Amino acid sequence: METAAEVVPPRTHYVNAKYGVKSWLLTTDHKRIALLYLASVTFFFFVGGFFAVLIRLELLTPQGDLVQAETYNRLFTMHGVVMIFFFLIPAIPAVLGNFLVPLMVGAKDLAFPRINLLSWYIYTLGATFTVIAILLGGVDTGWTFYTPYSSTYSNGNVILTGLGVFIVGFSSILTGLNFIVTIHTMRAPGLTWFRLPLFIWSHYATSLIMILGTPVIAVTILLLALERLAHIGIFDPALGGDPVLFQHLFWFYSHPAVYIMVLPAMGVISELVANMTRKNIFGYKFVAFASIAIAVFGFLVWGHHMFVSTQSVYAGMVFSILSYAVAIPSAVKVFNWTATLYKGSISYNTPMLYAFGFIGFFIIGGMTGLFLAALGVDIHVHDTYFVVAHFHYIMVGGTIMGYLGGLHYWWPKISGRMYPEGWARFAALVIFVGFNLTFFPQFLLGYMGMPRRYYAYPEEFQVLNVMSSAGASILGIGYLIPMIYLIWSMRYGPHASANPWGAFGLEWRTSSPPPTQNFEKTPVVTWEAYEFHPREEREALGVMDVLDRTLRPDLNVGDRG
Amino acid sequence: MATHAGLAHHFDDIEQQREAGTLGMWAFLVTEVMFFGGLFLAYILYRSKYPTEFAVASNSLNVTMGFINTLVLICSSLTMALAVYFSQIGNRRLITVFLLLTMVLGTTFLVVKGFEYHEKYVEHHVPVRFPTYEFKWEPHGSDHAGAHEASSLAVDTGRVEMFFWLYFAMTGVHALHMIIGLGILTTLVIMTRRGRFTPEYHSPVELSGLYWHFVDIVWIFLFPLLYLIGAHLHR
Amino acid sequence: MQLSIPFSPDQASSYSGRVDALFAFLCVLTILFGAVITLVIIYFAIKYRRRKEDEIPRGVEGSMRLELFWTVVPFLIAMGIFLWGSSLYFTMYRPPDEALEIYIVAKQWMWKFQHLDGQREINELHVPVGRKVKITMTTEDVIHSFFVPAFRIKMDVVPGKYSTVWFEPTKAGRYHLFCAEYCGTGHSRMIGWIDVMEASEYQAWLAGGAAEGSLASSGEKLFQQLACNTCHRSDAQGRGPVLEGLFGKPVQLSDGSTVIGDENYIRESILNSQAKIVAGFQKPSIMPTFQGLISEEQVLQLVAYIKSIGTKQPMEGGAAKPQPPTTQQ
Amino acid sequence: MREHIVSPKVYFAVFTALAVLTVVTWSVAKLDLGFLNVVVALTIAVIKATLVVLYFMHVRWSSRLTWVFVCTGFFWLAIMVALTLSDYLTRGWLTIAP
Repeated sequence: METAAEVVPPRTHYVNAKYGVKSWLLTTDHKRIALLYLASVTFFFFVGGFFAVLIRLELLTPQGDLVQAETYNRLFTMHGVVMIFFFLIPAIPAVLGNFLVPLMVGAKDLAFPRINLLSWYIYTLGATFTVIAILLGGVDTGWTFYTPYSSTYSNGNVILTGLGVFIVGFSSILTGLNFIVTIHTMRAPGLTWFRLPLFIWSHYATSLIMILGTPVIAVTILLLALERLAHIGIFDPALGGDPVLFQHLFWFYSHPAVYIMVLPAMGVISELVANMTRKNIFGYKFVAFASIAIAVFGFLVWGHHMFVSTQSVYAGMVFSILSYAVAIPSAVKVFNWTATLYKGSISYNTPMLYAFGFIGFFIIGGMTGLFLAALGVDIHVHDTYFVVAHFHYIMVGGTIMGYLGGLHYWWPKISGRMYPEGWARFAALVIFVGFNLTFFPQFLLGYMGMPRRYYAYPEEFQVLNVMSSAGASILGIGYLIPMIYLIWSMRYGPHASANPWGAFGLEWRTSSPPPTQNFEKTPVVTWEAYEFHPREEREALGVMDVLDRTLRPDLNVGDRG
Repeated sequence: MATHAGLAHHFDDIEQQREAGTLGMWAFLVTEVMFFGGLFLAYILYRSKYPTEFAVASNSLNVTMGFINTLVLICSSLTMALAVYFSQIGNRRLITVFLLLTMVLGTTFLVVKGFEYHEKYVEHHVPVRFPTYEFKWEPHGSDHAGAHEASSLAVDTGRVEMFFWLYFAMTGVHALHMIIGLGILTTLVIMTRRGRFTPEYHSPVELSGLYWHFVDIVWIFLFPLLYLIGAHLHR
Repeated sequence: MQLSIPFSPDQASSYSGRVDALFAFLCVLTILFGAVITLVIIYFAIKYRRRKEDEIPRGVEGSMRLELFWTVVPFLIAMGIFLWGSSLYFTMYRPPDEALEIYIVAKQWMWKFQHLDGQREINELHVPVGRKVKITMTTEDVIHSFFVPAFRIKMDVVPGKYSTVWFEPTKAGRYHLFCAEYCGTGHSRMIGWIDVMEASEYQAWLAGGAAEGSLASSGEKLFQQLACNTCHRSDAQGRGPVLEGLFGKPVQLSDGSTVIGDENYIRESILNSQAKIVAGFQKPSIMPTFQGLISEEQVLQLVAYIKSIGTKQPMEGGAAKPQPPTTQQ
Repeated sequence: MREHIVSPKVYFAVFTALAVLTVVTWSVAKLDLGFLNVVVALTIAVIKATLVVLYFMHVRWSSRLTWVFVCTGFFWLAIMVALTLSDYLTRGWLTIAP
């Protein structure tokens, strides 16, 4: 990877434009807010990871020797709550999305910069409540908060945690709202919808889910908290209430929330695959519409979490068939990414390694989703480790791979420095191996019948559990390495040029790191998305300037003052 | 278009800013629809499951107060619309007048609602289980208008309590929105007094208007659902 | 600690094999699909690896035919899986007509079984091999889930209602019963056993057990203790509907609708007499509600009793006669 | 697009319609129309809400995008209600639990 080796004169960019704590905490610059989010979600990733470590240690032996059952229940609950609401949901949209959406659409900022800052403060407030709940002993309901356990029987800090989730939901709503308005109203001249990067399409789809789904979980959690406070409520069988209604309301959000987590990762992968092969995505429009289709269909399938919940058999069938419908656009994406490789110029840089990993994990995660949507099979594997393995393949194997891939890919843009490529490839490999060793055995465990959320388990499950725990220790180390070298590179990494990858896209047409205003002057877009041409075609088309600017970083340092 | 004091740095012109604001507000209102939607869903479900109890409980509400409140809210929507109108034509004095009128009407609504809540509290119709206060449903207890005398024995108390639970949840969340609305209106009055709004730039008034009308719409549905359906029974 | 890695749980019910068949099909599909994509990716990644740092490949147009191909074919396969899965689901959740009936009351953190003959068991259920067993379940507290991996069945047990599940054991043995829905501190201790016995052994076990009469006879005793029989008389002269011949038949209600007189209806009527009033009877019902007064197990006994008289004919007429309104207590 | 200024006359007309409809729904509620009571009450509510959305909230003069957003909100609400009811209304068909 070539880097600007010559001494670079100091230049004003968003990081050094202002100094001091206040300049960060009161900033309305989307790039700085992205970094605030980066710090927050990283913190919560390691908090959630810490719980995961304890869970895996506990499961080494069948009897449960390390902690009490009560403690274990709190561990997996807090692991779920922290990872889902405070890491996975905000991870890609609030960090990479926040940083890149304005850059990619050629805007100076998001439509509502102060609301953007507010969303981070709301996140922090929600996080504070949750951290207080953790410090007071946590909560033991499972992240699903099923009634009547959560409303009546649990003795954990349900209300406090619920409040945290309720509040953080609004930060998600505000982020989504900001993206939607920005993408609609602030695209640069010439940047039509079908010239948008697929990252933007997937973020648009994600934002739709955020504004349509999140309010429902908010009101559900509110009803739950009120029910706990009043000692009576609408999910209480004593009043003729139906606990299953809670599950409907909960999953109406929480299933689409899975797509909040994975759609942005798909957007990242589309960027990586296109730019690391230097080709337009095969079937651009299909991939773009697949994102929207996933967002829409994602709202129609929540009942597949409730096949054994005493839900009506007929509703079960409706939800099952719709679940298969949502599988199709996901499959279409995988096919198109694969086809994009054909006759490409495929780089083996770290981001691309993550993209390969993502596709592999996503195939397994997605295909096992077909198992779970098949009514007869779901009866057996529902609420077992099979489900646990399935959603970790999507969440960890999908979202986190996409997140790390994207973080590496845009790291030069974010920090202005290159990360150490050797270490990065090594870490990607460690994560790949550790991940499979952790979660693949869990498919077998689930099929064998080990229910999830078990503190102690029959002895025949031990071998697979030990394998899983061993894998988790490798995975844990795999996650620590990037954190160390990325922090290291912020100070010691070689300076990055404006476009170290030879990538397409507006964000690579401004300096690294970008100036506070993003672009020296508002870009005018005259090209299609990922419009790579070989040199001779470029000459014939007379588009030399545009593409050579993207591909010849040495020509692109003019704006360095 | 000339640059305006209200134009934020990241927009190209005031038109783009206005468009973004309107779209943002509508997106927010969509989330509000879904927020109330969860409550409406629960209500529809239980209402259809337990029609008798819900009708009986519903008939113990004070329909007159609900009716007055509906008119009050519709009036406040009118005054809000007029405030927006005067912000469009730039009449600063009348903006203030109509915003204040809207606030007065909004407060009236809340006061009437307060009386209703108090009545329910006295009758022990607040659905909680506290050592000091418990929900009670007396066969002949609260009989303003004698609404449910004949039928009160026939019902399951739990389901009546369910109605009141939903009643308080729905009207409570609605009232909370009203209170937030009053806060927003106060800010608008101050901004108007400071001469922030001109015919070119008055988005805050317009967007707050959208919010206020939305809260009105929620009540337009709450009134028949909570007070009216089933009013023909047991009369 | 066993050192072999297990791959498949026991197949011990008539249903297990059918689930495993679909599961195996899905595994094959996953492997095929995964292998094809992976091999294609590896092939492309090697063949089209970047050779020069600044090379740019010639663009490739998308292909409508390919897109249609890989939209339609997966869709058809998915529909096939859907139909297959649904047929299994229906088999599972349509209870058989003739079955050995067992009742479960779950609570934190144990399974309480009641046999019709009166045997009660905790965390251990004895059933004969080769007979269909239908389980009717409820819970005293939170949601639990009845899960027997060897039978490939699972059903949530939800407070406030009866849910049912059935199975037909095909192999004698001892199989795990798990609670699969998280239910609190002792969730992982809520494990039991299903003992599937040969018919003769089962008979012996039955003969050894029954201490306190059948479930229905306990229910009958309770029926008298609670003075139900003063109103629900078999001669249609009581103030309540005749219960003989009720079970499984349609019941005409006062609001014009009909319900089937099943377990859930009987349970609801006992606990909340106002819920569904039989046509021709006084509204409000004069029957007290038993919500909170009797336990789920007692309700079960009453249900079993009413069920046991369900095949009897009422003494007179056949249908319950409405009573003139009587004074309230 | 320039914003459309609605004349106060329109506002007063809409207000009158809303007030009249409120009185109508209140009076009709006392008559016994069987299941029609619900239908009438909700129809009037929908008409009132539509009037507010179209005139007070200016949607009648708004861009297509605004229309799409308004419709999306109610459409998604319909999805939530319809699919949840698809469970509750079909539970009796094959009883595994009420």
